[in-house]
Amino acid sequence: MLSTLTALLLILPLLAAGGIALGPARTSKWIATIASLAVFAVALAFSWGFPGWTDGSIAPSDLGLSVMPSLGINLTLGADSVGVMLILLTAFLMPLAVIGSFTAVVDRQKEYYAWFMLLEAAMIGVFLARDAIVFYTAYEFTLVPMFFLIAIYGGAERRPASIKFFLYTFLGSVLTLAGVIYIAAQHALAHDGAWTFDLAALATFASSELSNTQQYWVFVLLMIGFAVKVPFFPVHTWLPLAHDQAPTAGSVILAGTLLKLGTYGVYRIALPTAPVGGVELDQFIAVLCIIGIVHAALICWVQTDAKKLVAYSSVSHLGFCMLGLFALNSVGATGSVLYMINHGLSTGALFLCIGMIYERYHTKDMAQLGGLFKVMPVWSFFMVFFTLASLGLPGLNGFIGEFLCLLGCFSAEPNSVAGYPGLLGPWYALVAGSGLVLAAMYLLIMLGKLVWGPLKEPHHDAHATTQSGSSLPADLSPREIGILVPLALVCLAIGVYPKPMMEAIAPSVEKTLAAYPKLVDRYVQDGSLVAPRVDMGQGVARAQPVGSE
Amino acid sequence: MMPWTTSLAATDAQTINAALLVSALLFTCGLVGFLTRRNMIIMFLCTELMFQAAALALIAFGKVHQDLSGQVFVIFILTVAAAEAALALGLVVLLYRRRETLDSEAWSELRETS
Amino acid sequence: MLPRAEVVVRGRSVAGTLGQPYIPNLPRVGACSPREPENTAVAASGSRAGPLVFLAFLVSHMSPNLSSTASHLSDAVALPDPLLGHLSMLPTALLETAAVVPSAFLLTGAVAICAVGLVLLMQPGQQSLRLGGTVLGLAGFAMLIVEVLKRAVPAGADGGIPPVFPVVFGLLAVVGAVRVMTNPRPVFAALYFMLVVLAGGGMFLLLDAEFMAFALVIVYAGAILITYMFVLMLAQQSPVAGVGEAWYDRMPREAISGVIVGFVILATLSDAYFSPKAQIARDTTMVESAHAGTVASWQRLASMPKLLLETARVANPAVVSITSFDPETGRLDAVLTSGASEQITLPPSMMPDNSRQVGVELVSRFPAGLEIAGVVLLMALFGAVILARKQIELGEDERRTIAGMRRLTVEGEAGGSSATLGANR
Amino acid sequence: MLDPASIQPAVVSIPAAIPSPEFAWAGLILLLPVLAAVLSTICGARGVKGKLPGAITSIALIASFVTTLMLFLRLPDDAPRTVHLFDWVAFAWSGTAPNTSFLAPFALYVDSLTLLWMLFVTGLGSLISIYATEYMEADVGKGYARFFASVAFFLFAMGALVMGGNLIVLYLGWEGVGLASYLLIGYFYTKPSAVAAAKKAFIMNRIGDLGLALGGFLIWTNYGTVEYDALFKAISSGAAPAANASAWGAWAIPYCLMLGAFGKSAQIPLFVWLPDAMEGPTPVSALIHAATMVTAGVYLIARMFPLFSLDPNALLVVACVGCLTAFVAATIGMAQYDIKRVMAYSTVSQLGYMFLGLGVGTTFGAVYHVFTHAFFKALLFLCCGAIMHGMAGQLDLRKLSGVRTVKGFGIISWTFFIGCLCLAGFPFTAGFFSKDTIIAQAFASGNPTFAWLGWVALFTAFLTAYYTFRVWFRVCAGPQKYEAGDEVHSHDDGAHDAHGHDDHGQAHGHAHGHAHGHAHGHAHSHAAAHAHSHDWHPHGPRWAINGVLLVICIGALLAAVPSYNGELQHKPNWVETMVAHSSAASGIPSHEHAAHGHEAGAAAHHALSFTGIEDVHTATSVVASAVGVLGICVALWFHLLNRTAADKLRAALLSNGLTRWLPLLLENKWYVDEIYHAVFRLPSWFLGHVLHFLDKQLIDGLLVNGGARVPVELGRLFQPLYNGALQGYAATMAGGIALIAAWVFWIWMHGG
Repeated sequence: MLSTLTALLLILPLLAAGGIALGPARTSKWIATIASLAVFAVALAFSWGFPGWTDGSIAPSDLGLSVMPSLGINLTLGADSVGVMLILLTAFLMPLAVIGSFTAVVDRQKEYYAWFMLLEAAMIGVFLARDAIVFYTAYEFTLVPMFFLIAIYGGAERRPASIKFFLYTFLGSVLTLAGVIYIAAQHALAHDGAWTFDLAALATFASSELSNTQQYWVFVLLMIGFAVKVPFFPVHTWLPLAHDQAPTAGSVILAGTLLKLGTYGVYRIALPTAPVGGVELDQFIAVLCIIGIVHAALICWVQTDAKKLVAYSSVSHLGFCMLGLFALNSVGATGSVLYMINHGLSTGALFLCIGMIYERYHTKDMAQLGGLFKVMPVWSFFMVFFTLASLGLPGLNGFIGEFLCLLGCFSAEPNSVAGYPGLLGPWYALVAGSGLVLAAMYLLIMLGKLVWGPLKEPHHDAHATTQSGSSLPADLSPREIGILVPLALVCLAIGVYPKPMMEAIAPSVEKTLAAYPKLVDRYVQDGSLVAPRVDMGQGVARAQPVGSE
Repeated sequence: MMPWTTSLAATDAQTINAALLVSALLFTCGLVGFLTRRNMIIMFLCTELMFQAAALALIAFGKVHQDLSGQVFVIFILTVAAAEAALALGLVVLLYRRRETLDSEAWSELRETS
Repeated sequence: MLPRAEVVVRGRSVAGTLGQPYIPNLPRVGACSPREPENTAVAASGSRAGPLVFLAFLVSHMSPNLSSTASHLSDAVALPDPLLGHLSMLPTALLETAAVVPSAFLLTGAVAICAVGLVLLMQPGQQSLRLGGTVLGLAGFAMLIVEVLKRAVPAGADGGIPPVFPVVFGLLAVVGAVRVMTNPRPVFAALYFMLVVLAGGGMFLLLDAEFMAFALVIVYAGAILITYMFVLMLAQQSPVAGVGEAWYDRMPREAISGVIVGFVILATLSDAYFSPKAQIARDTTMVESAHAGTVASWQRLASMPKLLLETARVANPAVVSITSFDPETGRLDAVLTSGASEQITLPPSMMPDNSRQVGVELVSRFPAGLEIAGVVLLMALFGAVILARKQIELGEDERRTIAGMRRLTVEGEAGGSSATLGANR
Repeated sequence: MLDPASIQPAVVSIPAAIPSPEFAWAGLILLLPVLAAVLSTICGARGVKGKLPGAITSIALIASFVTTLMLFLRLPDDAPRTVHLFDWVAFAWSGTAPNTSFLAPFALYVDSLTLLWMLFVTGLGSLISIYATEYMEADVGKGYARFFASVAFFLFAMGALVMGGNLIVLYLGWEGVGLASYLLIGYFYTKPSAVAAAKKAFIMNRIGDLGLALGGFLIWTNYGTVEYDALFKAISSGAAPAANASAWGAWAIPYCLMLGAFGKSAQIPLFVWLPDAMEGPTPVSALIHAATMVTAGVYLIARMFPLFSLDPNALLVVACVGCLTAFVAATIGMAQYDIKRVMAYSTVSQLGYMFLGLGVGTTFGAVYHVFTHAFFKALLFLCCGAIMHGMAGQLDLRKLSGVRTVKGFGIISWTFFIGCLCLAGFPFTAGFFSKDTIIAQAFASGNPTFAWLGWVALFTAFLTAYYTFRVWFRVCAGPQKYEAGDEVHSHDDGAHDAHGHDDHGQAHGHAHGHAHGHAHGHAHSHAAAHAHSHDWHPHGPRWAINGVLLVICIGALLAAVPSYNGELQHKPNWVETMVAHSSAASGIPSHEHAAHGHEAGAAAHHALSFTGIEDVHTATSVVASAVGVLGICVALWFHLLNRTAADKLRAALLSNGLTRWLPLLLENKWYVDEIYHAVFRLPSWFLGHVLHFLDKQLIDGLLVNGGARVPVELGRLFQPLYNGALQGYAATMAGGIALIAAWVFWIWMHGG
C-alpha cells in the first residue's frame, strides 16, 4: 500500500504533465489543479500510513527497480520523516502555486502547467530518492522545468536570470555528483567491485571506511553543489535574480521547495556521509552562514523591489537554517529542519502576496506603492501575517525553527551540556541573532512602505486589468483568499502546536548526526581531524590507485 | 648500393638523420604555409610540400627497416597527390570563377555567425 | 651501416670523452684579415653570400679534415656589407651558445630559432626583417643539421667525411620549401616547389630509392606542377603596377599562431626522431634489419626466375638453369651447360636494381593498393571532367544581383584593387 | 560594590511549584482575549458597523479580569502553582544528561507576583477598553475592529508574558506585546510618523528580545531547563550551573536578560521608542505604554531575581541604568510641550525608578511602584487623552489653558490633578510611598554608589514634581484659553478623511446626541474647507470616559492603602507580602529582618542623617516630601502665577552662550535619536548599500559573472581559429595533433 502510494506520488504528476501536454490548452490548468490536489491527497495518505515517524527509519524500504545492476544503480524510493515532511510541503504548495497562476499566466498555458507538474515530480523524486543517482537525476531535473518557467514566463530579464540559475546550480551539483561517484568508486574498490549508489550504504561506507582526508574532500565536493542550491553566502547571487524574474508561482516553488533541496541534500547526504568534513569545516561554514545572514539582511534593507527584498531575505533566512544544521546538535538540526518547512510556507506565501500586488499594479517597486491597507485590507492582513511569520514571531511557524537554530548554535560548544558537543557557541549566536533584529527592520520597512503609510498607487494603471483583460477586484478575490487561508492556517497551526513535527524530526536528526559527537570531541582535542599537508599527500597517494585501475 | 652515394662517405645513419630532419622541416613549412597563406593554390602547394615530407620520411624509414614498403607507399602518395591536384585545382578554378579571388577567406561564410 | 657495440649519450659528453673541450672550429669571420677573394663568384654575390658561408662553415665544422679548407673558404668570403657582417656573427654566436646548451634543449632551441626566423621571413614588405629571418632560419637549420648529424655518429667514433650531399640537398629542399610558403607570387612559389621536388629527389637518391627519385621528379615536376602552372594562369591575376601581388598573397594570416603550431610539431618530431632513445632504436633496427633486407632482396630476385637466371649467368655465363636458390645466403645451385651443378654465391652487387625491386614489391605485396590507386586516379579523372564542364555561366555575385540579393563581396574586397576589379567587370 | 550583607545569594528558597491541573480554567485568562481578538477580526472582515468589537473585547477582558480575581481568591496558599495547558515546544533526544530534551510547554506559573501583575493588567485592560469604546467611536466601522482586536491580542500576549511557566512562553508574550504595540502605535497607518514610530518600537524591542533570547539560551545551557519551577529548584538547591557550560558562563545571564528588560521597559540605551509610541491612540498609550507592557522588563527581572541576586554587579548595573534613565527622561520631560510626550518621558523616568528599585534590592519597592504607577500613569494618560479628545487633538500645553473651567472638563481636570499628585510624589499618595521605598532602600543599603544614586533619584523626584505640575498648571489652571488641534482640519493627503485619527470624530460629527449637530453635516461634506475657529467647540467626554477616569482615580488613591497598612498600622503590606512570596524575593532578606538590621547597623550614619531622623525610611519620606512640594511650588510659580517667567528664563538661558546648551539639549531630547541615527542607523544603511553594491558588482559581477566569462573569453581567444576560414580549422587540427604527438612522444620517452 505504502509502495503504491510512493509510486503514485511520482507517477501522478508525470501523468498529469502528459495529460496537459496532450489535452487542449483550456483544460490544462484544471488538470494541473486536480492532479496537484490529488498528489497532495496521496501525500497525506502516504504520511498517514508512514511508519517512520517515531524512529527515523526510511519507508518504504522495499520499493525498488534495478536500473543498472552492473553499477548498482537502482530506482529505489523511500523517505524518512524529514523527507515525508518536505514531500508534504511540496504537495501542499503545488496546488496553491497552480491555482495562484490562473490569472497570472494566460499565454502558453499548456507548457506552463506541464512544466509545473514535471517540477513537482522531480522535487518529490528528490525527497523520495534512496539512491544517489536517482537523487541526483531528480535533483538536476528540477532545473529543467524551472529554467523554462523562468525563461518563458519571467520578467524582463528572464533570459539571463534563467541561464544563470541553470548554469550556476548545475555547475555546483556536478561537483556533488563527482563526490558521489568518488564514494561509489571507493566503495567498489573496497568491496571487490561491488558498486552501489544506495545512499544509506554510501553513507555508512564513507563515514566508516574512508580516510579523514578523503571524507574532508568528499564533503567539500558534496557541499559545493548543495551550497549553491541553498543558496549559501558567497554563491547566492543567482537567487535574487531568479526570484526577481521568475513568475509568482515559480518564485513560490523556488523559495518554498527548491531551495530546500540544498539544505535537504546537506542534511541527508553531506552530513551523514562525510562527518569528518562536516566537523572540519563546521566553523568555516558557520561563519559563512553568519556573514550571509547579516549581509543579506543589510542588503534587504536597501532594496526597493519587494520581491528582491523577499528573495534576499531568503538568503538571510536560509543562513539561519544552515547555521542550525551546522550546530551539529539535535536542537539545531531539528530547528533547521523545521525552518526548512516554515521558510517554505511563509516565504512562499509572501511571494504569493507580492505576486497578487504585481498582478494588479504591474510593479513591485516599493517606491511606487504604499498604504495599500486602505484599498486592500484583506491582502494587507495576509501580508502582515506572513511577514510576521517570516520574522519569527512566536506563535507563528517561523519562530520555533529560528529559535531552535539559534539555540542549537548557541549551545554548540565543546563542553556543551546539550547532549551533543559542538564547535560554535554564543558568539556565533549573538552575531547571527543580530539577523533577527535586521529581519524585523527590513520586513517592517517593507510593511511600512507597502501596507502602511499614505495610499500610493502607480498612476497609469491603478487596478488595471490583468494581461488577459479580465479585471481583478481591488482587494483579493475569493480564489486568492482561498490560496492564502490554508497557508495562514498551516503557519498558525505549526506555530501553536509544533510538537508532533519536532518529535518526528528528532529521531531522523539523531541518525544523521550519530557520528558527530565523537568526532567533535576528537577535533577539540587534536585541533583538526585532517592534519595539514602530510596527511593530504597520503590521501592523494591513496587516491591514485583508483585512477589507474 | 650505388657507389656514388657513398662517395662522400656519408654514413647511412647520417643520411637518414638528415633526411628525417629535412622531412620534418618540409612538413612544418608545408603546414605553416597551409595555415598562413591565403591563396588557395599556394595552400595546395603547401599540401604538396607535406606530401613530399611524408614521402621523404617514408623512404627514410624504409631505409632504416630495409623494406621497400616505404617506397611503394610513395607511389601511392604520388597517386593521391596527382588526383588531388587534378580535383582540387579544378575546384579552385571553379571557386575563382565564382568570386574572382583566390582568397580562401572569401569562402568563410559557412562559419557560425558570432 | 656501422654496428655499434655501445651507445652512450651523445652531445657534449662526446667532447669530454675525447679529452678536450668541445669547441667547434668556427670560422672567425670578423677577425680575419681581408684577403684577395679567391672565389670571386662567392665574393661577387655580395649580400647573397650568407648561405654559402654557412655551407662552408658547415662543411668545415662537420669534418676536421676539411676544416682548413673551410676556414680558407670562409676567410675568402669577404663581407662588404657591415650589416651582413654583423648578421653573420649571429649564427656564430648561436653556435657557440649551442655548444654549452645541454643537448636535450639544443634541438628545441634550434627549432625555436627556426620558428622565429620563419616568422620574420613571413613579414611582408620588410626587407630587413626578412633578411634577419633568413639569417636566423639558416642558423637554426645549421644548428639542427649539425646536431642531427652529430647524433648519427656514435660516441667516440669518427664521423668520417661529412655528408655533403644530404646537407646540400636538405638545404635546397628547405630553402625551396620556405620560399614556397613565403613567396608572394604563386608562380614563383610553384617554381620553388620544383626546387623542393628536385632536392627531394636527390635525397631519395641518397636513400637508395632511385626509382622513386625519378618518379617523383617526373610526376611532380612534369605533371603536377604543370597543372598548377595552368591553373595559375587561369586563376591568377597578374600583378598590377604599383600595387603588386594580390593582397592575400602578400599578407600571411595569423603568421605567429601558424608558426607556433607548425613548430610544435617540428619540435616534437625532431625530438622524437633524434632523441637518444630513438636514435638507438633506429640504429639497432638498421643493424638488425640489414640481413633481412638482403634476404628480402634475394627473395624478390627469386620471385623473378628469369632475372635470377640472367643474374646467375652474369656470375657464371655457363649457367643453364637454377635448381635452388637460398635467399638467406644468396647461394644458388645452378646447372651448368656442362650438366654439372655448381653452387654460386651471388655477390650483393648483383641484387636487382631498385626499380625492379619496387615493381616486384608493388605487384606482389600491394596489389590491392595498386588497384585502389588506379581507381583513385580514375575517379580523379571523372571528377576533373565533371568540374571542367561548362557549368557556371555567371559568378555568384552576378547571380545574386539578378536574383535581387545582396552581393557577397564588397567592391575591392576580393583580389587586387578595386580598380582592377572594376576593369575586369 | 554591593554590600554583601544586603543581598545574600539564595538565602530564600523558592517553594516548589505544585502542579495544579485543577486550575486549568486559568487558561481562560489567556483564551478569552484571544477569542475577543479573533471575533473582532472577524467583525472587521465582515465590515461590522457598530461598537460590537468594542463590546466583545470589553466583555472578554472583564471576564478575564474576573477569572484572574477568582484565581487570586481561590488559591489556597502561597505556594506557586503550575498549570500545564498543552505541549508547545517539546522534544527529546538521546544524549548525555542533563540536556536531553527541550521542554517549553504552554504552561502557567501562578504565584503571587503573577497574580499581582495580572490583576492590574486585566483590571486596567478592562477599564481602558471600556474607555476606548467611547474614545474610538470616531472609527466605528473602520479601524474600530482592528483596534480592539489588537488590544485583545495585547492582553493575551501580556497574559502569556506574565503567566507563562517558562521563558519561551514569556518570550511569546514578550514578542506578542511587541507586535500589539506595533499594530497599535501604527494604528493611524496613514500617518508616516505613526508608521515610523511603530517600526521603531518594534525594532528597538527586537534588540531587547535578542537579549532575552540569548539569556534564555544561556539559562538552558547552564541549567538545562527554561521552566521557572525547575530553574528555581536548581538555583535554590544551590547547585552551581554546569561548569563551563558556555563560553559566556552563567554570569552573563543577568546581563542578557537585562538587555531584554531595558528594551521592553524603555531604559537607556533603548528608551527612545517609547516617546515616539505616543503616536498611537491614547488608550493604547495608557494601557500599553504606561501601565502594563513597559513594566514587563520589571516583571522579567523580578521574576528572574534569583539569577540576578547571584551577581551583585548585575544589580548595580540595573540600578545605575535605572537611575540614569530616570534622570535623563525627567530632564527631557521638563522641556517638552506635547503633554503626551511629557507623560511618556515621565513613564520612562518612573520606569527608571523601578529599575533602580530592583537594582538596589527592593523588589517590593519596584513592584509596588509598578503597581501604583500603573494606576496613576494610566489615569494621567487617559486624562491627556480625554483632553485631546475634547480639544480635537490639541496636545500643546502652550495652546491650552484653564481647561478646568471648560464645560465638561471638570472630572478630567480633577482626576488629572490627583494623578499628578501621585506622580509628583505628594505626601501620602501612592506614588509617594512606592517611590520612597525605592529611594530609601538606595540610602539604606549602605552602599556609597547606591547612596549617590539615591541623591540623583531625589533630585529626579524634584524634577518629576516640577514637570508634572507644569503640565497641570499650564493646561488645567489659569485663564481659559484653548485652540483646536489639527484634527479638525482635513489632512493634506486626503487619505485621512474621517478615517485615520482618534479624536476628530467629535468635531466631525458623529451622531451621538451631542450639541454640535449643526457642525456635523459640514464636517462630512467638505472637511477641507472647514474653518475651525467658527464652528468648533471643545466637548467634554461622556459616561464611559468619565466613569473610567473616576474608577482609575480611585484605584490610584487606593493603591496607597497597602502602605498605610504597612507604614502606619504596622500590618503587613499586602503587596509586599505578595512579592515576598514569589521568586522576586529571592536573595532579599525579609522586610522585618532587613528593617531591624538597618536600624541596628546603618541607622547612625545614613546619608540623610542631616535631617536628624534616625530611620532612613522616615528620613527619606521627609526629604522626598519636601523635594516634591518644592517642585510643585516651582511649577506653581513658573506656570501659573508668573507664566512669563518661564519663557524669560528660557530666553535668558538661550541668550547666554554658556547655558545655551541646556534648553537645546533638553528640548531635543539629548539628541539621542540623532546620535542613534548617526551612529547606528546611518552606518548600517550605508553598509547595506555598500554590501548591495559589492554583492552586485563584486560577488555577482566579478566572481560569478567573471568566472562565467572565463570560458567565454577563452573561447573568444580561440575564436579567430573558427572564423570560417579553412586554415583556422586546420590550425586547430594541426595544433591538436601536435599536442597529441608531443604527449605520445613524452609517454614514449619517459615510459608509461
